[in-house]
Amino acid sequence: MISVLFFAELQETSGRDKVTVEADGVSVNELKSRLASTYELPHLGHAMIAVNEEYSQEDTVVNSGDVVAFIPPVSGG
Amino acid sequence: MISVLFFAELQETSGRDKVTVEADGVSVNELKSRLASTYELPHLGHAMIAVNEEYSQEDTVVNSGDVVAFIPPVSGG
Amino acid sequence: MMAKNYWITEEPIDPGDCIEKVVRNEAGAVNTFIGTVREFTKGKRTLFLEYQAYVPMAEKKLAQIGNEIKEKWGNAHVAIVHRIGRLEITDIAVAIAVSTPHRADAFDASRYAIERIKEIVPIWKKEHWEDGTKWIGDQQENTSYDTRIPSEEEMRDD
Amino acid sequence: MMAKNYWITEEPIDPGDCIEKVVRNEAGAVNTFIGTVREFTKGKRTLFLEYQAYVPMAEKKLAQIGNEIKEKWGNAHVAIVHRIGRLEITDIAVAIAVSTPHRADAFDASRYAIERIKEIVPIWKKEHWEDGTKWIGDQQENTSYDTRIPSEEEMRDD
Repeated sequence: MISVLFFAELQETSGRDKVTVEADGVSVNELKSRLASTYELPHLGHAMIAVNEEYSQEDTVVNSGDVVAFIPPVSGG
Repeated sequence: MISVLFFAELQETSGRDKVTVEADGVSVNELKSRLASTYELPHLGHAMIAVNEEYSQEDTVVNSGDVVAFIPPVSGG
Repeated sequence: MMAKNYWITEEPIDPGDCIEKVVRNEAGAVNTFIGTVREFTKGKRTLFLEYQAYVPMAEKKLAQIGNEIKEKWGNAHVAIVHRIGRLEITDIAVAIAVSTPHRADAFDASRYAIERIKEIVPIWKKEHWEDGTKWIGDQQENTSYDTRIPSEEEMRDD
Repeated sequence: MMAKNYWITEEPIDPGDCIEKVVRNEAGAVNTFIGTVREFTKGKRTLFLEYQAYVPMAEKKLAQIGNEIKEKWGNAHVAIVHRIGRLEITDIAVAIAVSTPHRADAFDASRYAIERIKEIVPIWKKEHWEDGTKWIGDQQENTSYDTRIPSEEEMRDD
């Protein structure tokens, strides 16, 4: 089971801050495609991805127990 | 009567923070020469001069009632 | 006051908390940058802001910025705090303090810190105006995600 | 807290006093520069410092610097305080706060302020070391006036 976190407008659009996905050994990119259709998140493609609190590449493989966060363009400061 | 203020090492060397000079209509430069010999202040030449709290030129004429301050190179901050 | 030098808070920020953490015998200079909530941006009035963070990762990224500064400027101490939640006009959103032996480095490192925060730290700002709200999408405030109906232009901007 | 924005004090400085004076609705950025007493300068240990000012003129010159900043950067608010008397290691000697709508100006104006203070404000620093004391003669700390016996080199430096 992979935990997935949404923030900012992704959180508002999906209506969720956290979802779980039954998957193991999938690429971040696959996971993204699956979530984009499930939750109707047209902006998901603009988000960066963090795996276990570190920025990752689209081809990173995530396993059960990992925490994947979708990071829309940041606007702190 | 002109009031003259000394600061920092000028104050320590002269042993005075303020002196008065009986003069009227003298240039700052004349005043400086007179004070340099009276109080043995070899560094007076390096000081800038303020008349009534504004930086002045050496040829500025000062009158009775004016306050002349000798400003050694500053080192605040 | 928090024991750590890089933290996210829901409470009002006292810049003095950051300053105290970096003042030390070897430092002669402390530069502090404070970002506050501005009422007008490009002529549009902000009512208030809402900040959200991915807290544990944001604190890690703030610490990473501190480490980058130490690599670049050597003898620097850094403390950074960012507030989240609802912030009113003039409230402090972020405070950075950098101490160095000499002043040029303190200025440069502090500037570096705020630019890096706007690039890599997972914190988001939602503008609340009289006529709507918007999650701001990048530091230039050119891109944004309208939470109501995006205009065609905005969609192209994405 | 003083009512004025430019002042000399004999009391410990709280940078928050300067910051509060410049925070306002139109500003999104506040840069604060704090100068503290450093223990070592070029390998020599300072025990403590003594600052002296020509107080009324110093306050006027600080205000002049604030006006110069407003001319150069437009929408800027400035507050500056300088402490005099005996200061221990890590004590704050000077605090500057500048608020502007955008951050680049706040950094530049704050930097300008500290450089100008070192040029034009009648304040002097006396170093107290283990082996003597010296009124420091300029901001580069190259020139100084030994209160004991000046070396030949020091006299040439004058």
